[in-house]
Amino acid sequence: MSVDTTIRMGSLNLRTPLLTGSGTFGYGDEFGSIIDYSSFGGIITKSISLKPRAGNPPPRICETQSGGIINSIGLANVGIYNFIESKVDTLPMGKTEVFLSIVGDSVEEYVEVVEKLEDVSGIAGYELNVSCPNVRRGGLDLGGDKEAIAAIMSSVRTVTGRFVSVKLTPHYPVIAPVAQAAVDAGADALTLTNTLVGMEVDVERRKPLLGNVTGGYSGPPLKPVALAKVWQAAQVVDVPIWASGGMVNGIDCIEFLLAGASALQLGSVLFADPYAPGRILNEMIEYCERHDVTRLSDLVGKLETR
Amino acid sequence: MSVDTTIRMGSLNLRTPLLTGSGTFGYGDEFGSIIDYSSFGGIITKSISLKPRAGNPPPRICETQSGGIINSIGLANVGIYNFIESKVDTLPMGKTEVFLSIVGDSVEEYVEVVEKLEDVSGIAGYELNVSCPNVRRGGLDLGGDKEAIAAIMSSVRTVTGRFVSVKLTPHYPVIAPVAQAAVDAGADALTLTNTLVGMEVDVERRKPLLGNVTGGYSGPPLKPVALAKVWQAAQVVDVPIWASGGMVNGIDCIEFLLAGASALQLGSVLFADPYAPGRILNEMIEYCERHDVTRLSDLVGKLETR
Amino acid sequence: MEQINLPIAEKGVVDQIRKISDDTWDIKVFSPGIAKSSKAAQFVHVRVSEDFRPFLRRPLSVGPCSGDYLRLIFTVKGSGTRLLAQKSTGDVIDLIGPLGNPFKLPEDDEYPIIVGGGIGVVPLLLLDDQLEPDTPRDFLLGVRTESLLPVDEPEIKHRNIQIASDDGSIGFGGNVVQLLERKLSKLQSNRVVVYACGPGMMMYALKQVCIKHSIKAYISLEVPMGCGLGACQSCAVPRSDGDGYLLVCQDGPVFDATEVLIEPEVLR
Amino acid sequence: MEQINLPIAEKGVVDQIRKISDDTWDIKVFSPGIAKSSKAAQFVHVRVSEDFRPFLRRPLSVGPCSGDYLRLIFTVKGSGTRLLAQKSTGDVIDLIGPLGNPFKLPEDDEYPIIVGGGIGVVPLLLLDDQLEPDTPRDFLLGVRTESLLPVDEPEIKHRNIQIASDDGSIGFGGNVVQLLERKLSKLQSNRVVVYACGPGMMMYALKQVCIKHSIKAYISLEVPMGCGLGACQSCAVPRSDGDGYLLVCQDGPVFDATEVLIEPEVLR
Ligand SMILES: Cc1cc2nc3c(=O)[nH]c(=O)nc-3n(C[C@H](O)[C@H](O)[C@H](O)COP(=O)(O)OP(=O)(O)OC[C@H]3O[C@@H](n4cnc5c(N)ncnc54)[C@H](O)[C@@H]3O)c2cc1C
Ligand SMILES: Cc1cc2nc3c(=O)[nH]c(=O)nc-3n(C[C@H](O)[C@H](O)[C@H](O)COP(=O)(O)OP(=O)(O)OC[C@H]3O[C@@H](n4cnc5c(N)ncnc54)[C@H](O)[C@@H]3O)c2cc1C
Ligand SMILES: Cc1cc2nc3c(=O)[nH]c(=O)nc-3n(C[C@H](O)[C@H](O)[C@H](O)COP(=O)(O)O)c2cc1C
Ligand SMILES: Cc1cc2nc3c(=O)[nH]c(=O)nc-3n(C[C@H](O)[C@H](O)[C@H](O)COP(=O)(O)O)c2cc1C
Ligand code: FES
Ligand code: FES
Repeated sequence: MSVDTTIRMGSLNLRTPLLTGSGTFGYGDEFGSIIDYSSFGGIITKSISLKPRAGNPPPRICETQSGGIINSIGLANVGIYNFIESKVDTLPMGKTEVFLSIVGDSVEEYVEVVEKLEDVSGIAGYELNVSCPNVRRGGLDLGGDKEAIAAIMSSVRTVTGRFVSVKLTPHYPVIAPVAQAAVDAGADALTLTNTLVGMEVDVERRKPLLGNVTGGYSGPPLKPVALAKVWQAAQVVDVPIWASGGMVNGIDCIEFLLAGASALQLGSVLFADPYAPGRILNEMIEYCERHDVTRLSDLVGKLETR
Repeated sequence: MSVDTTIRMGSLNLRTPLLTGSGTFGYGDEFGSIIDYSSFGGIITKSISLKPRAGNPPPRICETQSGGIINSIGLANVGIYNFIESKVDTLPMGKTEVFLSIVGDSVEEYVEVVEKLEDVSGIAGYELNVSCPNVRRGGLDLGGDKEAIAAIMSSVRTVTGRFVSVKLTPHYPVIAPVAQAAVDAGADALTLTNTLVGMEVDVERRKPLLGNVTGGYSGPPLKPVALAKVWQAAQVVDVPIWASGGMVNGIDCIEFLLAGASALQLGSVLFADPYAPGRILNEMIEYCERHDVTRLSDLVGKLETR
Repeated sequence: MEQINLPIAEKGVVDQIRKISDDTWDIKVFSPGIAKSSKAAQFVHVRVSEDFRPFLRRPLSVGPCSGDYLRLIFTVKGSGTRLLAQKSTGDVIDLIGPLGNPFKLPEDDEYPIIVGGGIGVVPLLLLDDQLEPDTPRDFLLGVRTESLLPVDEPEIKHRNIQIASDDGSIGFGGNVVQLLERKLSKLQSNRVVVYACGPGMMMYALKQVCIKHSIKAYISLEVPMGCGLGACQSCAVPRSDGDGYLLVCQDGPVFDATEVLIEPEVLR
Repeated sequence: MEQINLPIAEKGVVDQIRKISDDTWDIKVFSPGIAKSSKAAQFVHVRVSEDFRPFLRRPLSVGPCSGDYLRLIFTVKGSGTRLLAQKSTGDVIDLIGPLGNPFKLPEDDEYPIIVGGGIGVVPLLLLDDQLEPDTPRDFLLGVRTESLLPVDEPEIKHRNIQIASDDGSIGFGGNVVQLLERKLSKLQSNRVVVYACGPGMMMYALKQVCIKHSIKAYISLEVPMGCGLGACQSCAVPRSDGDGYLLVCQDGPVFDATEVLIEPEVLR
């Protein structure tokens, strides 16, 4: 049996539902020959801001007893000018679809970065990161405030016709209102979710394990939370959902498809296992064969609840 | 060396910082002779509401691949009238301090339940559960809305002089504003945190593992999140913080003390290991001996950050 | 109500472990406190991992007991039972028990029919032992196929267990509820009392049959558990009168079949 | 810049594993692709667990290589290295490497002093091999006490390593930076180039000494890593000019000591 792995979403047509999680795959070429692009539907870059950002003081990454990791990179990135000058050419366009993740401190910054990227051809779309736990902002609580998120999305919509996904934090008890707000403001998709805010302490030295004290908690412990958010959002919005959170194998990915996700971002897993995309795609295909599913996309939202 | 394990908080004087997490220890006598009350500073009952609640459809509990559990009990409880009639007498008063957890659908319900309990003598205080992920409410988003939380707390304050802690959800990117609001409204302590909202899927049957689809995610994967919330809140409020989230050993507990918690709630761990309180108390004492700490309370908030 | 012994915490010691079929194991555990006080359908809550992976204890019925020893007979389903199957002689197992309410033994004028489905036979083995030796009874056991029998040949002979297999590979060809119906057609049914434990679908069918024939049936239910002690409300099953839930660990695991709604999906 | 080989993914096979001291192990791995192309201070990113517990790979310096074999020498610190120490001959280890930039070899007129602290000696062993055999050098190694020596007697002899121990149990009594200062006082220091790797406190002291004597020092740094490939920005160390950070996996692990701010707390 051959399983159709393609996923269609509006104007997009992805070879597979697998994407990379922003920030875990750099600007797309760092993994070099170690990664097999053919398993991917696309990649998402590290979040890019208007100005370069140095990021947070080290240490910036630690593990948790619970089998996850916490990072406090702090959105270190080269900034949009350097990006256009020196990184655009290294993007793996042609090998796979390329999505750019955008982050900003204000509505205007998001718009300005997207405007600059509109001149770059070959970009499949954008992901608006409105949910990074690692930076403190002035008045705007961009990750929590649905008005701010709607403002960012609708303003970005005025400058681009490209595909845009809005990436939300899992730190809402119920995601529906903010998900709906993002869609009403013109989002083509929602990414659920970014990391949880987490922290670990070294009791011997009485110090936090991260220089920034808290950071973004990802990997397997995040999965049940992201899954709940994907399912909650899928009950209320009709745009595709991009899942992100703790997937390490094909079964995890199938769970997200059933809960309503159309695309699946692999993040932290790439650090442990850069070959994960190929392995996971095979595991999903095996599942489909075992269950007589001919198209991966047939699984989307097929969770049976009463 | 003998280590002083007592904790003083306002009017309270607890034998040890260990409490039970609401809902994991029933009304205090179910564990019978299996539990050793002498390791506890106090116990917190299952959340009690005005009217009895039947709870959610089964299955109500499942495990996660990440080593935690998810429950969707749905605040099943006997209601305040039955509680006063048949449960009050079984509370382990005398053996340990007893705190009653209260839940409601409206400000008035919280007040009414507390009022009724004011006539019961021997109660050390209350914990207001404004953060249960397992029930849907009408207009009020009690877990997310700081105005609602402040309203509940200040109204409850008008009917009781007893110690009151407000228990918050971890589903805030930053806990400070809501923590401050609860304290300003008269909270004597804050409990951080309740469970995350989580979900697991059985891909073979294409069904959620819980009858209610989503539930409260607890155990070790919750620890880094709760720890971050305790630390964030400790930076802004000056009331004691009761930690709750994933503690299974003495080192976990020391982490929470260093991050700023004064009391430590053991929840899910009691299912796996009902002897945990004694074991954990010993592990904390060993740590103190190793580090020449004479009083457990000396560790509170002693995390060194730059 | 019968006098029930309070649960205790006991470190059992594995005396012997043997494989009964491809995925079923039988551990004889030295656990005098629990072995001596357990009654049929009571269970122990077993810690399978010291490092909380998996996190929860696993409820297992107390099987046949002799003196200071009890037997745990279980099928490997997932990570918890897999760890248990790796135990060997001398290993310590952290047990809490006996938990739950036992089967109510038959009145003098009642004729007991014991009906097990697969591994659900375990509490029934202890019941079989606890009936007066001279009490006449029928003991029926259904399996999908012969190789999945959860008890061995000598035990079947000794207890005179009548087997039904879905594929006809052994005994009666058909499911055990069909076999029960056959039995009933030959008996004066108002004297019969059924004792049953098995998978959800079987319990569902069994309840219908017992209602049809107006027979009293005590069933022992298995659902996922948290505390096992009545504290957490994880183990709820719906009351058949629609008025909320009963707790398997506290109100059960034995119920009168008419008391509870049987949802095959939930019981698995 | 020197030509650096692209990293490859390789399944290494454990040829031999031996314990060097209480908590230090030496694994000889058959890994031809990486062994043949690695230069001193480059590292491999090692998968320690197939089931993601612990989650991350562990960076380990490539030790001495011979033909198709490389050596990994490591101290057991936590769960990851503990798992590695349990490997045995024939086991497969998932490696990515060689990663990072190697030490810049000394110019003809430079006199190399190699300074290792504890297990930090590993990349320096490969450096020692990669210097021309007839290049004169000093090779210093500091340990807290004799029993913690990360290399064995024959290796110390063969490489003519001069030991310093904090407690004086072996060699020079004092730390290795003090030993370095002694050496320097006898040499014409503008010809000296220091190659160092060790714990944070040692690197901190070493940098001060080298600045004081105006000596060039190449240091190899160890910080927690995510990807190891320059993609995640986890491995940042502050630039000494205050202008942001450099990445250990991509810009390092070798730095000119004046380039980076040495924060003992972060390097551990
Ligand atoms: C009162 C009682 C008595 C039981 N007696 C026996 C017995 O004697 N022999 C036997 O083989 N089995 C018995 N069971 C079922 C047994 O508890 C489960 O098969 C076992 O817990 C599965 O664990 P696992 O780690 O192998 O499976 P997993 O699939 O890894 O379990 C995942 C989770 O689901 C729970 N779970 C899954 N299936 C069941 C189930 N049917 N009942 C309760 N919890 C479940 C587990 O406890 C665990 O929390 C009994 C259950 C109950 C409630
Ligand atoms: C380029 C480089 C080369 C190294 N070469 C060697 C070597 O040859 N021999 C050797 O024994 N050690 C070496 N280390 C240090 C080694 O990587 C750590 O000791 C090891 O990762 C600790 O893992 P653990 O599971 O034992 O400890 P844990 O305490 O369980 O580790 C917890 C986490 O912290 C990280 N971590 C802790 N200490 C360090 C450290 N000093 N450097 C980097 N990450 C750390 C681990 O990677 C892990 O993510 C090197 C580090 C780097 C960066
Ligand atoms: C080191 C690291 C850096 C990250 N940087 C970003 C980022 O720049 N922008 C963003 O939107 N998400 C970022 N994330 C979040 C991931 O894209 C992903 O949403 C999250 O890690 C959860 O998925 P995972 O469990 O598969 O990693 C980062 C995650 C990690 C681990
Ligand atoms: C089965 C179960 C029932 C719970 N019921 C309640 C409840 O009624 N009220 C409440 O405030 N918290 C309830 N909780 C949350 C716990 O009190 C605790 O805050 C949470 O589980 C996190 O701590 P833990 O990881 O130590 O369990 C419940 C948790 C579990 C596992
Ligand atoms: S398992 Fe906790 S009440 Fe039954
Ligand atoms: S470890 Fe990922 S950039 Fe260095």
